[in-house]
Amino acid sequence: MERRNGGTVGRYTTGARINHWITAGSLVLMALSGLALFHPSLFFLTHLFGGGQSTRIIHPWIGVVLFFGFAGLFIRFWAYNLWNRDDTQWMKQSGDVINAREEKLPEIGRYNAGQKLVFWAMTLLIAVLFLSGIVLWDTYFHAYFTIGQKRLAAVVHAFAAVITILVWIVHVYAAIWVKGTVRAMTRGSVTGGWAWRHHRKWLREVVQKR
Amino acid sequence: MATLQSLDIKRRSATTEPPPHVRGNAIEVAKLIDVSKCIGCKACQAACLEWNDLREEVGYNTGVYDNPADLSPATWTLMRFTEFDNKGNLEWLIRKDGCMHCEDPGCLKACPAPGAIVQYQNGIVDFVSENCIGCGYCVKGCPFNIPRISQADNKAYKCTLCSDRVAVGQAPACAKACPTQAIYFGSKDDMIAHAEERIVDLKERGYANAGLYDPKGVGGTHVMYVLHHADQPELYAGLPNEPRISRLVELWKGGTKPLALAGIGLAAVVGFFHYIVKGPNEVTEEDDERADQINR
Amino acid sequence: MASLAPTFGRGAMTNHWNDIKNADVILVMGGNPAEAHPCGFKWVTEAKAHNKAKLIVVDPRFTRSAAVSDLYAPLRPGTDIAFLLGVMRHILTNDKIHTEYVKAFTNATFIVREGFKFENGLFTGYDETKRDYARGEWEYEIGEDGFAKVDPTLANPRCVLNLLKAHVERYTPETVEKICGTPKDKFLKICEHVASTGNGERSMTSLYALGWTQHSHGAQNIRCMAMLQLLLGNMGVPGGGVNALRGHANVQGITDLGLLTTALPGYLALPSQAEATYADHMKTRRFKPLRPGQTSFWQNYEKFFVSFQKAMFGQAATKENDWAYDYLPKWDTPYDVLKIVDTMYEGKLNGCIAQGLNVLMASAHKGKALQGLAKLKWLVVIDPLETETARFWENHGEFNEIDSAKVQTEVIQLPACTVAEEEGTFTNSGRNIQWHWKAANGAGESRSDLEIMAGIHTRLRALYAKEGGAFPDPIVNLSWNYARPEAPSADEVLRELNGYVLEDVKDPQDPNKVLMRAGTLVPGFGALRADGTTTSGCWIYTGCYTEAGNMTMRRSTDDPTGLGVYQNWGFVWPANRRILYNRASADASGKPWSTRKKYIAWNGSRWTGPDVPDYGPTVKPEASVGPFIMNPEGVSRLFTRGLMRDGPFPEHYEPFESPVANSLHEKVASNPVARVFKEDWKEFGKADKFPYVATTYRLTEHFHYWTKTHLINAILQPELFAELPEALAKEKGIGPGDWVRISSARGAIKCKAVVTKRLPTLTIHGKPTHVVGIPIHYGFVGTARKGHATNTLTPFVGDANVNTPEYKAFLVNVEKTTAPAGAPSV
Amino acid sequence: MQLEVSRRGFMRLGGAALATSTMSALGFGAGEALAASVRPFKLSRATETRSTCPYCSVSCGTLVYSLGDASKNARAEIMHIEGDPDHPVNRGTLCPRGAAILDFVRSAQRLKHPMHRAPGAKEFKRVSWDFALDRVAKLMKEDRDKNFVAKNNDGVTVNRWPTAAAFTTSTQSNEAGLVTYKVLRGTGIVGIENQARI
Repeated sequence: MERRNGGTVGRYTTGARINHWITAGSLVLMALSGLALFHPSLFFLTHLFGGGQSTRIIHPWIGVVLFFGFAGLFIRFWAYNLWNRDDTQWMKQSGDVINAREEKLPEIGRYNAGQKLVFWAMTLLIAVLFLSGIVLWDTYFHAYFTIGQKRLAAVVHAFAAVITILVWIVHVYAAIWVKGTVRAMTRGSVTGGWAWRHHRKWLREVVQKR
Repeated sequence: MATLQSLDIKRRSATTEPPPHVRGNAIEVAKLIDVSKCIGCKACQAACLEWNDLREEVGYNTGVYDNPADLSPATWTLMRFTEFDNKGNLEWLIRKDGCMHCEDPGCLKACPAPGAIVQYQNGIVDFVSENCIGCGYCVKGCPFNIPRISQADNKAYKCTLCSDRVAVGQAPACAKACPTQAIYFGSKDDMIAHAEERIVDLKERGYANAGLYDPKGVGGTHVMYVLHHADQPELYAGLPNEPRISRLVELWKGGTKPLALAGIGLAAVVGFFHYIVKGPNEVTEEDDERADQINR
Repeated sequence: MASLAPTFGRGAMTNHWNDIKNADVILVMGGNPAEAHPCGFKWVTEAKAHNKAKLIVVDPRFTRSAAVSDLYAPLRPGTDIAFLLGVMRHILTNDKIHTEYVKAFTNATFIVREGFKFENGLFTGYDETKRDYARGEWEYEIGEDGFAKVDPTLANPRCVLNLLKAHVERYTPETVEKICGTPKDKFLKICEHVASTGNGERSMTSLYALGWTQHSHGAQNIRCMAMLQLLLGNMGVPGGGVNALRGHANVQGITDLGLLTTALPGYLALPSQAEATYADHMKTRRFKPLRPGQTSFWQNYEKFFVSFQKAMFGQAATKENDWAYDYLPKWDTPYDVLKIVDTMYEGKLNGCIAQGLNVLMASAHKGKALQGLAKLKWLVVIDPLETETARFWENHGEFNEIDSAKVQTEVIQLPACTVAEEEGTFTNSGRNIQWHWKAANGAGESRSDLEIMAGIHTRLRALYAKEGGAFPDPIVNLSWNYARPEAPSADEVLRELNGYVLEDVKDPQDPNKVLMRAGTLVPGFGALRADGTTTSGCWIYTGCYTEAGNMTMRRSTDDPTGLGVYQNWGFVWPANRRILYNRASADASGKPWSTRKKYIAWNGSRWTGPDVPDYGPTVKPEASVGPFIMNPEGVSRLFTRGLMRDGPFPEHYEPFESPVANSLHEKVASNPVARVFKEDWKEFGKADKFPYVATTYRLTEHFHYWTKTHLINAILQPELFAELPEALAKEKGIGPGDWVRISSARGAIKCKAVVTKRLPTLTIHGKPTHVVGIPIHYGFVGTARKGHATNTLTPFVGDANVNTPEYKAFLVNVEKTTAPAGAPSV
Repeated sequence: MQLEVSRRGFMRLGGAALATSTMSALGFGAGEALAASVRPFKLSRATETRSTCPYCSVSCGTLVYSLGDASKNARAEIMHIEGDPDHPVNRGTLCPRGAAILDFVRSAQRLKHPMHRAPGAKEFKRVSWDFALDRVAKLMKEDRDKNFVAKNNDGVTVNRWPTAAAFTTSTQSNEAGLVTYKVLRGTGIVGIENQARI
């Protein structure tokens, strides 16, 4: 039926995929609604959410979804994202990474160092965004924090958000650049070739376990 | 009536394009609050409530004369009473609190909603409710802790300096009502000149540190105070000494924004060109074959 | 008021609001104008700003007036007389009086009868059983010429001035400090400021209000200031005067109109039962001059009386029936608020009309008022608002304990409209009669007071015309010539107040010459006549509506001299004179005392100035006619003869509830002639149970018991509180906002505590004495938080001269407590 | 200030204006932007009446603004009250009571209709003016006829009605005051009191 492609390897369960896309969707919506309020030239984005007031109302609630969504991903994947010696080596050869000279890189397990960095960055950033967001969520919490704390929270929230977006860009670009990646999250499986090329150690582990 | 030529806009929140400003010769107005003449009668509060159609719920006595207890969406001005024992001589310092109409308004700087906060050529800083999204950033931007968000409609409210009256050549309701001319309204220049006369009088009466409160940290204000103890503004229910827009707010609302957007844009562009230059990272046939060998 | 007339001749604010700006020293004592009269207080701030004036405030509390003062001193409530006699002593012993003025324009030189004495706290003639004086000896020596004897050299020890010096000698600064608790250094500093105006160059104004009147010796508080101002020469000059800052919008007008138990309009007297006939009444009203050539304006009494009777009874008042003298009721005793409430309480009153006066809240000793109201057969309440008086029969828990079902009083509420919904005139404190126009119809079915009273009268009249009854004559003959009898217009009534000519008045020299045509409005009170050819509802108001038009509508803002006279704004009684006794602004020869204080002066042929001279306009200075034209002496009175019930000089008496004995004369502690009803003697508290001095007052955010129904005012000051000195609060463990129970011998209230440095702990007779302050304003009806009536606490004793209750000084106890059981508000 | 212009512009320029608004929807420019933010001055054509403050005896001049132009079909409703700048005493100022007269006129406790409470009743009942005034006159006459004292014990004609008293208001006009005086004194009441004393 299909061309020889090294068969397929299951990478994400249905639950993980749903979890991811909820998180991804809410992150995108967070970025859009947050950017709308971040810079005047992007205020037009509030129209996507029904106007300024509703953007202001919706944004933190999506944040809650994002937080719990990501918490699910964290529980699922934290163990795969522990750092090891190969990751350090991988990082040292970032030039080879960018130039797609994967053959020169050590064999990679389920996640490479870049993915792990994205994971941990998101973990940290989303926690920070969530906490600073609570401080800024006047509708429910205005009485619990001083104006000074809120000002600090606002700065932290903005910085964290911008970094989050940057990390997100890296994440998305990597998925686009590395062909065959997206299907992991759409179909749940990757081709054997893809796994061989990018996550050889993981492929071996998967095969061994059979 | 909706368009009032007398009030051209000087600054507008969250707006990238400058408003028309050819007609920039408007008279800057100011309200001078002479604390040394204030009897704390609250006529200004009553006039403000009456003119602006504000009525909040009847509160309680909390052991002080300050009523309501704080500024609120329906209390735009408030007398704050302080009993000060000045070396055995009791002084009852009574300050009318409310929006200072800063020349460099922290609220406007912080506001993310285009046109929700405007500053007119005459210096009045006004909240435009229909544009307000209720985020409360103005509260964080204000060095004087003035704006309040309504729980009823999630809009920010504060003193408008009766922009509707000033627009048609009338004084603000509070200034008009004040029985002892403790509130005086006119051009900012005239108010400063009048304040100087008052300060001379106060010095003659033994207040060596009498002075004008027109803090430079916010570019001066369009609501100024004559204080008997200008060296200690904090005495007057915590009037800030040398207020300025918080550095955090400046950081948040200053250079960060374009830099951040540029950074995001740059990241996208870099990615794009990386793709163009390097092409996609594709799985080779060899990869497939090698995979086949073990994956079957 | 009851001390100004005996001193100067007229009982009214002598100067006016705008004139305050001309003062160099402003003494605020017995009042708190910044809170009670903020817009009038503006002219105090103007005097400070533009005249470099010094503001002195003497008050038990550090008030909002004190907040902007140059000098503040505390004193114990009820000790103002000791303070002021101390000031008088200071200026007399330091020779700071304005001697030339005092000699020329006061009765300082008059010689008093030998029989007059003051010993052990009592003046000559005291009768303990009657609690009254026989005042016959309180008189001048009368010479063979029938005039009072004077000694212009002041050598005679019986001269008024010398008697006064002897009288005040006891009030040393130390005595003042001991009685009042005012620190000596502050007292002396105030004396110096006051003394600085005892010359023609500078002037002091006195602003007072109910802080002086509401005492058992209220009238004498004011007397002190009147005397002080005379000694300083501050009467009749710009920026001077004794200025009663009156409470209600038209309290001056209603007083002028004599809506008081024993008065007729224009300060005429309602005859008493001792004056059986018209001739009896007139006998005591002749006011023969006591010095040669004096005006003694009250000699014209009969003209005003007859003109009033014509306004009252029209054609039914004839010379034959002594101008319907018998139509007027003859009083047995004055029925002031305390007497009326006491009569109710005794069950001797059946019906009561409460027009806009919320007596349940406003009377002293609310408990007694409540029981009194419940004994009425009917009560008519005329008011724009719901009041506690109208709803006295409703049970509001501890705020108003009563069994509704047992109250057999029939109550009728008649809705009145507000000022903005009617037209007519008000007379302000400065005697200015000003017209107001109608902006809208009354809310709902409300009607103007004018229409409501007319409605009652027309129906009563119809009933009497139809059925007859007890002495219907004064009702069916009441002059009622209005175009719409059930709804007279304000314009018609103002014309009636001014007065008009009933029959052509002919020149006595030439009967063909008509001086005044029938039907024309009289131009001034000089035109009123005792022969029934003129009518005037209130003689002092004549000139307010003449053939030239309605003078009260005048709105000229011209003030050419810049002295704030505004001669053509409204109409000021009498005869549009803005400053009373203004002839005294010039010396005996007619020259102004100084250029700074120039006002009315003699220009060689007439008296000129920015105001209407309060004097014959062409009377030459050489004629030695005194400037106090109402007084038979022609001068003002430092010694009031028998005109005040409690003495021709003021004397310090303790309030009826006092923490200390009267150190000047222990046997006569409080005012010996103040009226106390038998039952009420039992209800005075002693310092052992009620150790703290209390005083009651108004707040600037509220007006009596009305504004608690107004949302904005309720927001601005929502709830009843009491102000406690920090030391007392500490002693009792009371913090700001805690609930406290305040009790007096008559009842108890609960309210919030405001702990403050502004209420003093004074040292009285060497002992620390806490002063507690309790605002009025709250009740069980309204938009503000429901509160107890402050007058639950106040004592049922009145001033000796005018029976004003002693709201300002009494004793209480204070305890910490919990919130009262609330009930839904009306 | 720009709203009027941009509205007309929209009509006239059609497509151009549409383009502009699309631009602004995309966040470029300030199209909708400079809409009026100032509340229209509410008194422009309200009827102005000169009155006097009902509270203390400073007797400040007030300007009472009411809805409508006094035409037959517009019921004047008081909407705002402020100080009369011409008045020599208050010069346009008002105190916290005077500045809130509107809430007096419109008070929730405003008495709007004659009310009657029968002896022992638990509440007031609304009645007509005719009923109320007739009832007052009847009650007065009954008591006066019963208790009127024509002569005292000494035989002096005193013609007084001792069982009734009246507390009168100091916030009525002088005109109402004279009429009140005439009506009450005409019945022979001695117990007439007013707020002057307290």
